[in-house]
Amino acid sequence: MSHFIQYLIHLGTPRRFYHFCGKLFPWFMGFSFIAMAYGLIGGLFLAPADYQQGDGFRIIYVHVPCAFLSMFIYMTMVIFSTIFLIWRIKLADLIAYSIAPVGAVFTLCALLTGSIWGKPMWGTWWIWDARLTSELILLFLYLGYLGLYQAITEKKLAARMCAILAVVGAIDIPIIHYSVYWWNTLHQGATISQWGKPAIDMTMLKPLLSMITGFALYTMAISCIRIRTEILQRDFKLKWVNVLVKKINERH
Amino acid sequence: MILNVKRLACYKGNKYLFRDLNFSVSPGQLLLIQGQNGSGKSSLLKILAGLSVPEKGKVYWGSDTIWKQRDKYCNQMSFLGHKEGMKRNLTPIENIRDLLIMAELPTHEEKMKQILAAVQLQAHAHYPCYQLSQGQRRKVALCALLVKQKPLWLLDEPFTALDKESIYHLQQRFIEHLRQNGMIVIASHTALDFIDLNDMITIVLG
Amino acid sequence: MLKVFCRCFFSDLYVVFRSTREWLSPVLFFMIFVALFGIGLGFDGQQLIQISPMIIWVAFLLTSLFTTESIFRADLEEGILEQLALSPYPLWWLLLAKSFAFWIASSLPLMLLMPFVGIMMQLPVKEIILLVVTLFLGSPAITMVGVLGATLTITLPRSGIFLGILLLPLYVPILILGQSAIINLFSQTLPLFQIALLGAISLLCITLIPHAAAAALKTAMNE
Amino acid sequence: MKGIKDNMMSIDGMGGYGSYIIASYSIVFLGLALIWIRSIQKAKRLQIELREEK
Repeated sequence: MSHFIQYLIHLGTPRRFYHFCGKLFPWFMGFSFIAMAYGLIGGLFLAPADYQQGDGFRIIYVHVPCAFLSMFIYMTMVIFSTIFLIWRIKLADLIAYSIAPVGAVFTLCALLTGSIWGKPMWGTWWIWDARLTSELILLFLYLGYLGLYQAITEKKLAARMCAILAVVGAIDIPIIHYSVYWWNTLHQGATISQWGKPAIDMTMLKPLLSMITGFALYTMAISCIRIRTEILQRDFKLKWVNVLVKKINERH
Repeated sequence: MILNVKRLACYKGNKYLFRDLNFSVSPGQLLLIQGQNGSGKSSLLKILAGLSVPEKGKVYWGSDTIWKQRDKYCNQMSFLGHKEGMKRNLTPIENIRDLLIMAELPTHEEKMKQILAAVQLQAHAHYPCYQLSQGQRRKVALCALLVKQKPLWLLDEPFTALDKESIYHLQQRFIEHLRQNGMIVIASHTALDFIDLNDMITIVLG
Repeated sequence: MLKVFCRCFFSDLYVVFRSTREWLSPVLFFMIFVALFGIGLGFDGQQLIQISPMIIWVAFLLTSLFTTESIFRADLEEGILEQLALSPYPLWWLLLAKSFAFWIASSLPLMLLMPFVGIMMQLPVKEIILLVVTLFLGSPAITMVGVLGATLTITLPRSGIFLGILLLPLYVPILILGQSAIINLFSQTLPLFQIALLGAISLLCITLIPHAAAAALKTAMNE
Repeated sequence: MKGIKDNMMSIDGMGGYGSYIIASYSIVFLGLALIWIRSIQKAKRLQIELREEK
């Protein structure tokens, strides 16, 4: 354990983390393609049609990974923001900021696919149920975070303000989710969100898990690029960046 | 108590405003920070007040840094920035009272009036501050500073918008404060022409 | 400790109530907003009863959104915030006092208006009482959330509509709970659960947000 | 093998859900591509900037 922590501290400088991300990137990308390819084939062709929803359920293979990752990325942001607020590690803030746009795109995709799925299933594009509402609010939180970060010109200040916002938002999301949920169950009884719960078949589940893994790996690969760009941008004036650029120039 | 600054550096807008700044102010001394606009006078003063954190370096008050003993330090220091810290809708008396209570000090109405009278503001004591001119508001803020009587004064451009007579009067007050073993740090781009002091340190930034 | 709280509180109240425009314009905005809906839907009394609690809640939220921007604007320009930050007292305590004063100045007049607004919107007495109770319990949270939003955007010159994006997610749970409380009353059950939850959220906001706002404000001073 | 073929057949018709499935899949993969392009663009632009600077 202590070795692991030491290794983390060792990675904590932007320069080391830059190279670390560079090494990891191809692995993430490769495995994500494999997982996504299996997920696609498995989801679209191998899995049988659902007994209730027919082929409509196949939207699950893109919707659920998006929804899962939108939440997962936000949680990651919150964890890194907390680390930044407590220990003032600049790298943590940098990571949180780099992955935020990815999370926003996933949230938007989850909302769109959710409503496309909802049309044939519920007969309407949109209902104000717990999951849709909290997903929409999550999108607003992402937009607020990114907007605030870009609006504040003093970057050190922006980092701290946005970290506070992210943490407050993390408290907000479960409250919204449960207040809508309780409202619905109290008001009209649980009607909407209860269908399709029976144990899912393995041929259906495996592609789904594979898809989620693929999307997660893809996110990590993209994050590697974004984090590297952001590190270079922030360390623009530092010596190690000069050396790096010189090396690349010589190679060309 | 001595205000001691070690290897201070301030980084703003992609460049260092100052680096490796060392000085100390002991009781009875006045420190004048000079420099052009944008040379970091205000930033330095804000760091000394504990409002902002420097890129590098430490500020000591006595044996400990000001960040470690923030409450104690705030209790012995008054800061007057570019902005007066006066609420426009309150009267000078109310404003000064607010500042006194916030600094854990007793409020004597009489004493406040006396000090206001000394700068010819007794007639305005009970009218809202938005009726006052810029210079008059500045005077009220300086009055609050005088009433508070903290050992260390940090003043950012205290003479802006003041007339010649008030500047003279203010500088007499400074000398008085220094005689009582007070410390003053002033950031100003003009020289202090009325003061003739042996114990004056000048730092020129930029 | 208490003395400085009171001083901070009362001097903020003086500031607001001395300029009529400052406290009256949100009240007028609220009235106009509600009246417009009333006029638009006035011919259908039943429909008005159904949705008027929602209109009042939304009007309340929009009014507080518009006043939010001004919470610290004057204090920042006048340099009061610097003096607050340099007080030996903890900043969150002073901010709590300021928020309390702001709540009195911005939310209380609206709540006092509620009986009249309720009659205008043809609400039965029971619902008006419930509306006032839920607003009373929810508005501290709304104010505190606004305080946080105002401190986060304090360095932005014009935060206006952007503040809306920041605050909307934080307003949503309060709106939902207030709304569901009233819908519950329509179906003849007393919404104790929602009321308790609203109170809990307000308490949570009152205890946590001053600390977050103080941290944000200190960082903003740094600049 | 026959089972797979049956499923393929149903995808062809997609039981009336074809347009929904195509729409959602294309939106998501468009989204993925978009993040990819934006990130690469940003990285490239910075690289050019760095090279010109130094």
